[in-house]
Amino acid sequence: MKTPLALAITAAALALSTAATAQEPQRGGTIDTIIQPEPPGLVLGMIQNAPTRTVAGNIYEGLLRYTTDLEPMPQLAESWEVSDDGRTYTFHLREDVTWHDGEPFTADDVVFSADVFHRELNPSARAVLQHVESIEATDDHTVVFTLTEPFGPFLISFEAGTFTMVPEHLYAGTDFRNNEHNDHPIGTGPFKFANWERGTVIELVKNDDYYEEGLPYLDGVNWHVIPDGGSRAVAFENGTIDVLPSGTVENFDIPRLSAMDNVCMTEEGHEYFSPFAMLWMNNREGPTADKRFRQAVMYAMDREFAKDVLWNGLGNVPLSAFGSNARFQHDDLEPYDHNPERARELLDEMGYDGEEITILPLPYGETWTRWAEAVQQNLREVGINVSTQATDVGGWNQRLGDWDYDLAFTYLYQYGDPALGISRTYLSDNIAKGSPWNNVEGYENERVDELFNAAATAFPDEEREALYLEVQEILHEDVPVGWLMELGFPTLYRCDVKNLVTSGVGVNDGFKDAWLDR
Amino acid sequence: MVYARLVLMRLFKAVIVLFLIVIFNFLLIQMAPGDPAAILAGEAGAADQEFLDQLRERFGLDQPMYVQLWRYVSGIAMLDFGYSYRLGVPVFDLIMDRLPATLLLTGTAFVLSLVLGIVAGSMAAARVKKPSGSLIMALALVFYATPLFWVALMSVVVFSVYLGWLPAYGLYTVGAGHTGFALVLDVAKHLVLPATTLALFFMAIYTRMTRTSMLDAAQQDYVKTARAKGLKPGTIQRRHVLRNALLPIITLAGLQAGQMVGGAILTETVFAWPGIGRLMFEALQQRDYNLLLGIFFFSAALVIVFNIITDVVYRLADPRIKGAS
Amino acid sequence: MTDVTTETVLSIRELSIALPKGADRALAVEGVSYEVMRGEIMCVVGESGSGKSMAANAIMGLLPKGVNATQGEVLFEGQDLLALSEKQHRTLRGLKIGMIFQEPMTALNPLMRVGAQIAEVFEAHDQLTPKERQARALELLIEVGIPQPEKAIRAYPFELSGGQRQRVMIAMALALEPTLLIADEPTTALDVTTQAQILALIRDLQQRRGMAVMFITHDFGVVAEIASRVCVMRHGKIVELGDARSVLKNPQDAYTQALIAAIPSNAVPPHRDIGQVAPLLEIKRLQKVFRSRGGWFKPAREVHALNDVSLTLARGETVGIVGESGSGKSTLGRCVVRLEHPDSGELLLDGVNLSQLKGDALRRERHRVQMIFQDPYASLNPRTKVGMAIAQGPIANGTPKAAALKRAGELLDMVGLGASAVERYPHEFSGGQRQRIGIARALALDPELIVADEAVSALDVSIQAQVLELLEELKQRLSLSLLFITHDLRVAAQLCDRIVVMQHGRIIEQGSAEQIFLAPREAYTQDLLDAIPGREAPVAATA
Amino acid sequence: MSFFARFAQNRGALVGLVILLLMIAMAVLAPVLFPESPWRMVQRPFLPPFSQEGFLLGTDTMGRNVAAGLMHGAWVSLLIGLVSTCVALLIGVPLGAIAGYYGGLVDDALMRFTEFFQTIPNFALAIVLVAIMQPSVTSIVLAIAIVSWPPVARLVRAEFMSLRNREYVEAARLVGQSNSTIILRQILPNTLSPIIVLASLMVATAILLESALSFLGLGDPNVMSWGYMIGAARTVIRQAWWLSFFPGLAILLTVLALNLVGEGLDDALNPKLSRER
Repeated sequence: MKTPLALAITAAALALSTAATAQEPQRGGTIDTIIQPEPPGLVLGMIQNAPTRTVAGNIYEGLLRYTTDLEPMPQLAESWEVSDDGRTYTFHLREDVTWHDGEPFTADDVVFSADVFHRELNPSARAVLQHVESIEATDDHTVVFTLTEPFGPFLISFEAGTFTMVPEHLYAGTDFRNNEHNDHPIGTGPFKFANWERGTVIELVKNDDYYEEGLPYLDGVNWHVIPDGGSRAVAFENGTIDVLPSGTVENFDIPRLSAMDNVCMTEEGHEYFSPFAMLWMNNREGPTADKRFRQAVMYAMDREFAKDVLWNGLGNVPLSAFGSNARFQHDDLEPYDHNPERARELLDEMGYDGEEITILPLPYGETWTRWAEAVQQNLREVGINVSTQATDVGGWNQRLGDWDYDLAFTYLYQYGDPALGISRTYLSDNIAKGSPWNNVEGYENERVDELFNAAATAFPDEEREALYLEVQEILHEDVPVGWLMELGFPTLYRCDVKNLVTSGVGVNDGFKDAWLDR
Repeated sequence: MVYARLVLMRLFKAVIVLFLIVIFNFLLIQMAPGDPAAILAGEAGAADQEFLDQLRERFGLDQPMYVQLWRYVSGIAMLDFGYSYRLGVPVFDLIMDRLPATLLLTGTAFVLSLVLGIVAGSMAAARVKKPSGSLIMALALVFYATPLFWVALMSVVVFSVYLGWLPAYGLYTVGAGHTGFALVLDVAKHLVLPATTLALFFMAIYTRMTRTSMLDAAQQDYVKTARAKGLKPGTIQRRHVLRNALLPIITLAGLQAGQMVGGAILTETVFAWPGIGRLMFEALQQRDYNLLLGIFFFSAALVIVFNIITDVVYRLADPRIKGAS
Repeated sequence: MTDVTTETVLSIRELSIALPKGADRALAVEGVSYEVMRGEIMCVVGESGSGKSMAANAIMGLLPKGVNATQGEVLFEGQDLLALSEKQHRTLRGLKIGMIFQEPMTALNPLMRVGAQIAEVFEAHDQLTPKERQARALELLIEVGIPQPEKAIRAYPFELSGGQRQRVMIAMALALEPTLLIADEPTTALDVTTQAQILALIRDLQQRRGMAVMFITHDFGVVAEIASRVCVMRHGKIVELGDARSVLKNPQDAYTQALIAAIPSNAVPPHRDIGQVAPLLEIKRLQKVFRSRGGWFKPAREVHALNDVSLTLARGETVGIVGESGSGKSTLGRCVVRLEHPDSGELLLDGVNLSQLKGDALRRERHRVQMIFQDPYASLNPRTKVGMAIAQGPIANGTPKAAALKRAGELLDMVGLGASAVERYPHEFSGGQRQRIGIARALALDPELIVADEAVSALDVSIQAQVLELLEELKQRLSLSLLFITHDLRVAAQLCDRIVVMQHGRIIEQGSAEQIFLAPREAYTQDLLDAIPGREAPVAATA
Repeated sequence: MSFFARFAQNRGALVGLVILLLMIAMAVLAPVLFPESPWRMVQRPFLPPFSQEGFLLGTDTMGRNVAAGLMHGAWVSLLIGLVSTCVALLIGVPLGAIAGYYGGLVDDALMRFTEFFQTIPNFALAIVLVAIMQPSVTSIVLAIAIVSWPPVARLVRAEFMSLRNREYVEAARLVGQSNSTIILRQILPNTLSPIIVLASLMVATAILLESALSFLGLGDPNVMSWGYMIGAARTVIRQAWWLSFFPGLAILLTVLALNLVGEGLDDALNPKLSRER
């Protein structure tokens, strides 16, 4: 079911693409946009949080980019080859690339970045690198990755945020975290770091020596820091802000802002992350340890209501553990519809005695709080005795890390491949205290482990698909976690900002192609 | 000389108080659930044990609490506030970065509220039991009773969105490249809404206090003496009533001035004012202990500085204190 | 121009002043008429609530809000002051009519230098240049006899003593040489010797300038001292008006007679011999020093409140402690009842040393010495019923509540209030009645010694006399031992067997009342005696 | 004049009292008029006020009845205001009484302790306390109490200092009453009026504080308070003004009423006796 708003987006996106092709890009102009929250630093790889990725993705680059369908596009690597056994990947680098300080970019930078820098600092890159046996620069502009075994999602791991290229000549042999260049990041990207007025603005300026002919069109991008959601909306309304990246205004503001004259909206540009909202359910103890209880929770929740009321009809309600932007989604499972009757039956069947359970909302803003309130009310209406525990980010982290919860909201990125973004939630060897991002629910199923592990290293894709379909069926029955929604995070912008979203990570690397029709 | 000794003595006491505050806050924050490493890991969206251990070791969180406390306190003794966990920047630099904005905001609001409050309060005192006086007091009461953040939201909606007169957020127009007088003007424009919002509540307090204090002072014998001299009412109000009525206001204002820094948290959040109030709230949510402690230290120091200033001003205003010591 | 002339300066005719609704009576002043002549001192006398100050306030246009003159006129230099606008009135104030108030401590702006406050008078009437004003202020300060006038002109009021402040007030009132000076109880808050000086000053200035003075007071002694004519007021009406000498000598009205009679007489009671009874209270070398608490950087200040004080009091004897403020007389009393802790020395009560007792030991001995306090309004807890206030002592010492309350009723009966007072609250009683309750409370524990600290000072003269009478009666009946602390030698003379004169924390002189009055050995004692207003040579009463 | 007559002389105080009683009535009647949970999503979201019967004040972002929330919220807001004030009094009154009565070193120590709490900015401390204890009614009440007791202690201390040398207190000491009896029976009853006046203002301040905490997302998620309603509505303030307007008005009126009542109490309890002597 699509709401009118969702339809409007599609229409706007269509209009955008036709308009974009029809017009000759103009040069010049600065775009004012928002970064929320203020990032802790801008050195990608050293810091992997979302705001750093968003800003620094325009300063740094990876070997590849990805389309909105998550197909790889050339970036620093102009071409690449995969061996037939799926174990050797050869990247041919562009030869005309220089760092912002004028030094040339070479294969040695790639080897340093991957083998030294990321291995030491970057946990998400480490997850990929554990499959890599060796990284060699065969000449100045060729790099060969040899894997220990085939790894399905390898080619999708080179996005700038995950696998950024950092300058060897500035970092090699230094204490990375205290490197003096951290304050003034040096990348290869279309924009250079200019200034950071903490608490106010991060200013990026055009890289005049950028290797892609004619790019970027813009003179610069200003990332404003405005801590209050309402104020951010106002800033967009009164015209000081041109672009609202996804998640920077409250969902409730979106219908109003998108209805303004000369404002366009796109849902594209987050396919790579495709955030998947879930309800952790503690599989270890309490009522939530019972499969029937977890199923009852799924039936009790009115997920379509949440989508329509809280998410403006954007995003979609998944059948099971795999979202639409992950590959290998199973589309023939019985949906967990809003069915309070069925939920009550299941609760009766298991003999739920009214034991009180708690629900931990995600402390990321109003929408999430409202969502928790709605779910709490849904659960109460089928007779589950539930109360909300408020926490801030610190408390939330600690409770999840210590498994001290019954139900808890979260959302996870899918990273374009089940082996990167999904299996981590269900693999039993991923059960470890201290992190809110692993198998927090404590689900253990040998068959699921086998299937996920086999699928990650199976080659080619057809083999992977069969394994993933089976795993989805098991998960659908067991309900280790509650699958809430694949979130729709639209980007709002003035319609005179053209060609803004050109990749699966949206504005994270999108300003290089953007131009202003003013 | 008297002042020098007074200030010296107060500073000495202040050091002790600050020392206690550091310890108190340190222990308080230790009680908070979640540590900065976990939050940083959380922000990164992915983390393994190695990553967490690296962070904890880097921040010294793997040490027992008393070691951490000792390190922190001895650092402070050398005016070393450590590094912000999240931002990786010296805490001192961060605070110094943000402090001017806070001082500008609270300073303006303070002066505004004090001046307007005293004027309104004197007017209300002079018009006691007249409709105009009651109106002033009613307004003051309404300002006092209205939640600060509500005023902030409403003023943005009205003055920035509908009327478009004033900027809604920030310290200056980013990218406008203003310098010199243009920059001053720009900042002043940005200052209007947050400063007024913050000032309204305090203005209400001063208005009420001034009125009460003036009415009290007007009852005093020396005012009768002044009238018996044949002085004009204006002169009596100014020279005899107001001057004496101001004494309790000085004390109150001194207390408020220190508290304003904390009270600015809401205003700074709504108006995206890059001050330390907002920094504090962010630091708290991110368990950025060093930063949080640093801010607490500085805001407490500000309170103390304001108290000392208040004392000195009070002594200047009231000759009796000087004579007594 | 020193003689009393017949030129009328001020003429009040049929003046009535209405009080606001809800006050205890409708009119503060009712149909009052009198005149003030050039060169005379007209004394308006009355007890509190008589309305004596109201007319003065009406003259100055300083009536409180809600209080208005409803009838009559006040003629000054040919114009009716009541008909003047505030602005017209203002031009007269300070210029033609000067005024001094009762409380020198609060009548000056604490934040302005003395010189500036005097100069303000000229400024208010647009006279002289700022520099000249300062010069005149200095001349005035010299004229009113302030010590070190060059320094005083730069001083803040708190740096001056009460008497000096009153001199400043006088300087201010006289700055523009007004035709009429109104003095509203200007000496009531001052010590006797200071009072005498200020009275002399006013009389002196009045004579030199030939002004008309309207002097408001409650004290017939003061009247006797300076008045040319007297106007006695009661409940807002004039009861007697006439030449000072004749009114004092030969009062016509009953109320005036009562007032004059109530003034403790100058007649000294005859020496009463107590006989050689063992002393009840022996005070030996008592010392008490008050220290202001110093900080780390400021030295402590010390005041010797009691310096080597020794004294004995026999059973059944009444000893008066007399002295001016700061003499240490109250500290002595408070040490005896152990509200203060003496630094050293002994306080032997029937041989038991009370001076060093502490805590529970002290609490157990407390019932032996009780106190009657000065302020009838502050000495009773407003939220405690009178009976309970009296009974709580015995209860605290173990008497059952019912018995204690019964006894309280008896005591109230004894002090003349009736046992029914037990159930009432203090605010239902007048000042004099409350002082009786205080006496009953002091008696409730059957103490061996009672200390009365200025027990009648806060009362109007007529009430004062009644309370003194009660004390005298109780003394006889219960053979009380009494330590009677007062600033008023006349009161002391009336009640006490022996009198002790204190100054600066030391005992200057002690002796029988007769001896102190008739043959003081010390100059200071003589000064005190001389300063008593309206004093004629004391006469030994013939027993 | 009776207490109420003096109180009623202040017309503002009467108005305040009426408003306050109205608010209390709202709180008490909430479970009767709206027996269902105020969290229940009963209608379509963003129903404007006065547009549909049964939803006089409209519905909120989630389709919950604003009127129900407002009435249930009255209970919570008043309760938090009242309880936190009581807790603050429980801390402040004894501390102030002991400091003021005994003076000297005890006073010094207690006052340094009080100053210490006043040196840490109030609101910041409240935020930290709630964040540390994690938001709940208990933690909010405690945090508000902890930041608001120092003025109580100071007031009580000042009162005790001025009363401890009153003659009736000295008289009580002279007849042998113990210190605790003197503190409780003689002095405390006479400090009650200013304490009551201060307390009425503190309830108002506590309600404001609670709403500010809720605004920052530090409210108790299980109870519907006015502060919560405004906090939840601020993101939609532009499209649904009524969501923050009504609870905002409720806070304003309550705080206003408490202040007016406070002034009235001040007039009634502390008649200006300065001219009497």
